[in-house]
Amino acid sequence: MTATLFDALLALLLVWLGWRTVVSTNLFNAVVLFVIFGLLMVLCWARLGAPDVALAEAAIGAGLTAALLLEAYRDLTGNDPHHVHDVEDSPLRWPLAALCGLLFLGLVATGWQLAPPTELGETVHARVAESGVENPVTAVLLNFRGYDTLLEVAVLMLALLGVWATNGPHATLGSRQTLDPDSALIDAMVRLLVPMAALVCSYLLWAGAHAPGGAFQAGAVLAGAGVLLHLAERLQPLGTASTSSRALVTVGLFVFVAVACYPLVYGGRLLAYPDGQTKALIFLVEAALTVSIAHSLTLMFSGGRAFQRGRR
Amino acid sequence: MAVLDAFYHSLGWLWLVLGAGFFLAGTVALIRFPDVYSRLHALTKADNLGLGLICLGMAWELGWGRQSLKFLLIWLLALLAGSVSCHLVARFALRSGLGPDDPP
Amino acid sequence: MVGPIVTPLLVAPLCLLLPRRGLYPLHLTVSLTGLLAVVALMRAVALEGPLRYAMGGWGAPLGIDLLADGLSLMPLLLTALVMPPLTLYAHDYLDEDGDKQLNFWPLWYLLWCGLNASVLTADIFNVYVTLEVLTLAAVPLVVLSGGVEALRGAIRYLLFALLGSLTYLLGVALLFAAHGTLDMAGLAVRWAGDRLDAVGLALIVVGLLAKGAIFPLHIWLPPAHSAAPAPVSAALSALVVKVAFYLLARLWFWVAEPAAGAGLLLGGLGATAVFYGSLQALRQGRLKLIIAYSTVAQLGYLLLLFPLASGAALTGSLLQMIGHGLAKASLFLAAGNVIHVLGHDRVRDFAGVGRLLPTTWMAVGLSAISLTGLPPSVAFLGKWRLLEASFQQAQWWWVVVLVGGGLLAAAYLFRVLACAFVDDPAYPEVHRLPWSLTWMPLALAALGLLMGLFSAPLEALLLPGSPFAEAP
Amino acid sequence: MSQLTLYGLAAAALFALGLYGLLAYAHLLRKILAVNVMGNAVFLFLVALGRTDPQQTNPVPHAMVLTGIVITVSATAFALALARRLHREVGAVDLDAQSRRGEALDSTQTEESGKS
Repeated sequence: MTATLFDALLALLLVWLGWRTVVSTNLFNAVVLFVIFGLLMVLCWARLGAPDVALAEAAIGAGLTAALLLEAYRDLTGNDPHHVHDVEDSPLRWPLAALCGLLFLGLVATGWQLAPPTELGETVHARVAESGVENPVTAVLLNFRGYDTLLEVAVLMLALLGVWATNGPHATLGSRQTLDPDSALIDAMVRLLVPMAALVCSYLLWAGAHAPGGAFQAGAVLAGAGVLLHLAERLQPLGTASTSSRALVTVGLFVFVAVACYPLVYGGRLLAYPDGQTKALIFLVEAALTVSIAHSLTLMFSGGRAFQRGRR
Repeated sequence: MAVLDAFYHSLGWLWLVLGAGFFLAGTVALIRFPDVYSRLHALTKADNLGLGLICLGMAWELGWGRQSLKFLLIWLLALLAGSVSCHLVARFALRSGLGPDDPP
Repeated sequence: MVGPIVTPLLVAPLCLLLPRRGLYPLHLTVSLTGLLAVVALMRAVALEGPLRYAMGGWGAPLGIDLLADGLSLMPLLLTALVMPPLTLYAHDYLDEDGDKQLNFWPLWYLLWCGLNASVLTADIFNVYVTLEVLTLAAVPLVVLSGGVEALRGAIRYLLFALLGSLTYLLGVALLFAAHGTLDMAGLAVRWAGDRLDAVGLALIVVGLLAKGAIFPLHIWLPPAHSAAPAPVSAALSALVVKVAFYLLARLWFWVAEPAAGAGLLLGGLGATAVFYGSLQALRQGRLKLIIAYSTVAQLGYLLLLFPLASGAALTGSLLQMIGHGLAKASLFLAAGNVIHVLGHDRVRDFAGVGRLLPTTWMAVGLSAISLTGLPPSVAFLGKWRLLEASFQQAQWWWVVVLVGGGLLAAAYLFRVLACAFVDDPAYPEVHRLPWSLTWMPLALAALGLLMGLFSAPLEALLLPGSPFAEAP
Repeated sequence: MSQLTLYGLAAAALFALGLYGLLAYAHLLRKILAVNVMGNAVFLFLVALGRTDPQQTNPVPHAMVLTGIVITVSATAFALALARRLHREVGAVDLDAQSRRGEALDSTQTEESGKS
């Protein structure tokens, strides 16, 4: 009984946070409420028995999106955080609210007596053994539905190309009022956290085969370390997008496409890993993906400018 | 032996309740205190201690083992993150000329 | 079968690394392999009927399948015919700004890969991923031209596209909840037509309407397509919006059994799109805006397939799609030439352009024939089949839409053509353009007419796999 | 009241809220927030569907949601880059037609923050 109570409370809290995020007058409140919403989502995924998704949501949804949103908030409100941004919503507020209310009632009316579909789940669990990895989610992600992931990596690269297209690989962003770099505390924190993030990332990468984890979660954790380094001025942003950073961005997609096409050489189908080396190939692909995901996400946070070591 | 187990478990529950109590105190302090610095002070201290107690309570239930060490790691990381961010917020508030008791 | 998807996917990261000079052979290889792969695929489908390719060898409900049949080959053929000339055109059109080139080619090839992938896939969640690849490749291309107008258009485009794909995804989630499978063939077998399926289909249709800029949700198209560089707006208008129509037709007829009234609703939307788009095109001052609103109008014709659900209507709408794609691409390239030479595209000041850019204006003339649906062009055949279908189904009011739309199209296109006959001493001699800028628009427009004469093999290809196989 | 109905209801409500947020507000950052709320709503519904029975969950929705999360973060990062570029170029934070010059907006801000 207490479990359903907890679920009901969590669902109610999520809806309340979503409502407050959308309607709160102060923009800064909206952003902070959304970050809390993301963190509660992590709890929700864990509650629904989806550890992989919880990990990814924590690293990407709550972590990186929050950093991106706060950075954008500061840029859009002219660099003075105490600026109260009053909201001027559109005149036709009430008809829109009625429309969305109607949509909600329609959705509830249709989906009221839904039962979760079980048939596909059984087939996946039955055939996980053939996929070369034990963790069913990684099996689906990289083997059964590997084509989705292939296109998804292309989407990530596209987003980075988009950021480069908007900012231009040489454009310098507005005045960067980042942390005061010479405070001792930040040095200590960076020196402690970054190696730990790298350790967690490599563990997640390796554990992806048999336990919750995988390329995306590992890449996102590494990206978090990259963002920290960037904020703490340890990575001195380069002007031009150097060939090395461009190569790092494409390595994930390149390796995945190469491995996908490898079976075509001797007549197999696309993405049909040869029997013996499935596990090794999947790990190779995941390693390459982690590197390029981490690099792309960090570049996206820094507005598309590449990096090199050393202080500003 | 059963009595010892019962006592052992009730001690575990005690840590959890105490931890929750400290979180409650921290939140009340956040609302009641007038200015930035005292709020920061209360928030960081109370929540860190609260989290420590809850981690202890959880580890208590599981006994010695890898899980308990993970809880300890969680607590240490939270301590690190909490203290550094508190330091930064306080310094930023000080730099932007906020006196000890004018509202944020 | 997998060639058209994998080649651009392999080439895209290469462009990011290769210097600009080395790209030309790359363009030729991708264009040629794409064309050859599609021709081979068409021959295979003609011989053995629809082909199904299990990705990774896992089979339908577990893995993802690709499906190549008559319906999916038409947009695939259109992409294979339109993209190579656009690539050659873009290579010369964009040569001045090195930095812009660096980003352009990877985006261009991933757009190409998204176009081919979204047309071949037979898995409704994979459709969501390919639509995202298309959107996130198209929006940066719009932004590349750098102006504030392009930025505004791109943001509006991205927000509409995200709204569309999230609504589509919710529809997919509902169908997955009802039937437990993501494969189109599996869904078709299990389709129960109850309230859950109806709401799921409705959400998917709304999502695709937003993606395809069809009438009520078309607001993002004119600013985005007119502000983008010429080859990009050509690719967007001719190809990207067609994918949404293809998916709508695929899900509507192959997967779902929708209520009769729903078809009429979509037909009504199409009719209003035709009239609204044409009237708006008449009012516009700038050439690129006229062409963009003409796209909104011509998409309306394609929607007539849904109320007239028959073999003839299917053939008609697909031929109209191909005709419109070729003509619209050549029109946008011609507009690109005019902007490249004159620096503006205000139709009022086009006096004497006919003398200045003879071959470009010839291309505009030929594509005007296609757009208004005059005899030799593929678009005419498409409209003719649609007329035939509406007579068979005794829904004669669509005839009014087809003929009226043709007249309105003639009105706003001849207004543009008239400038060729006004002479202006300021532009005495012919302006020399790089070879690809002059000949590509003409090649595309001529192709639109030639295919009208040789469209019999295309029609034979269409009917075997479709649900209307028995009706002529 | 199984978990699916509970989280399904929450997902439907969040989707409607996100849609309202996207359509009703002019500020770009609000629109992007609303899109993220909508995305999370659909993913919540999908993972709730994956919860067949307490021991064994259906991994297919989990893989779909993982792909969705990465796509959503890519789209959000790109949208934010566009919004910041629009603010830098024109000083506008919304899409309405008249493009106010940067200084005009900053002047209102300074006197506004001065007043408050």
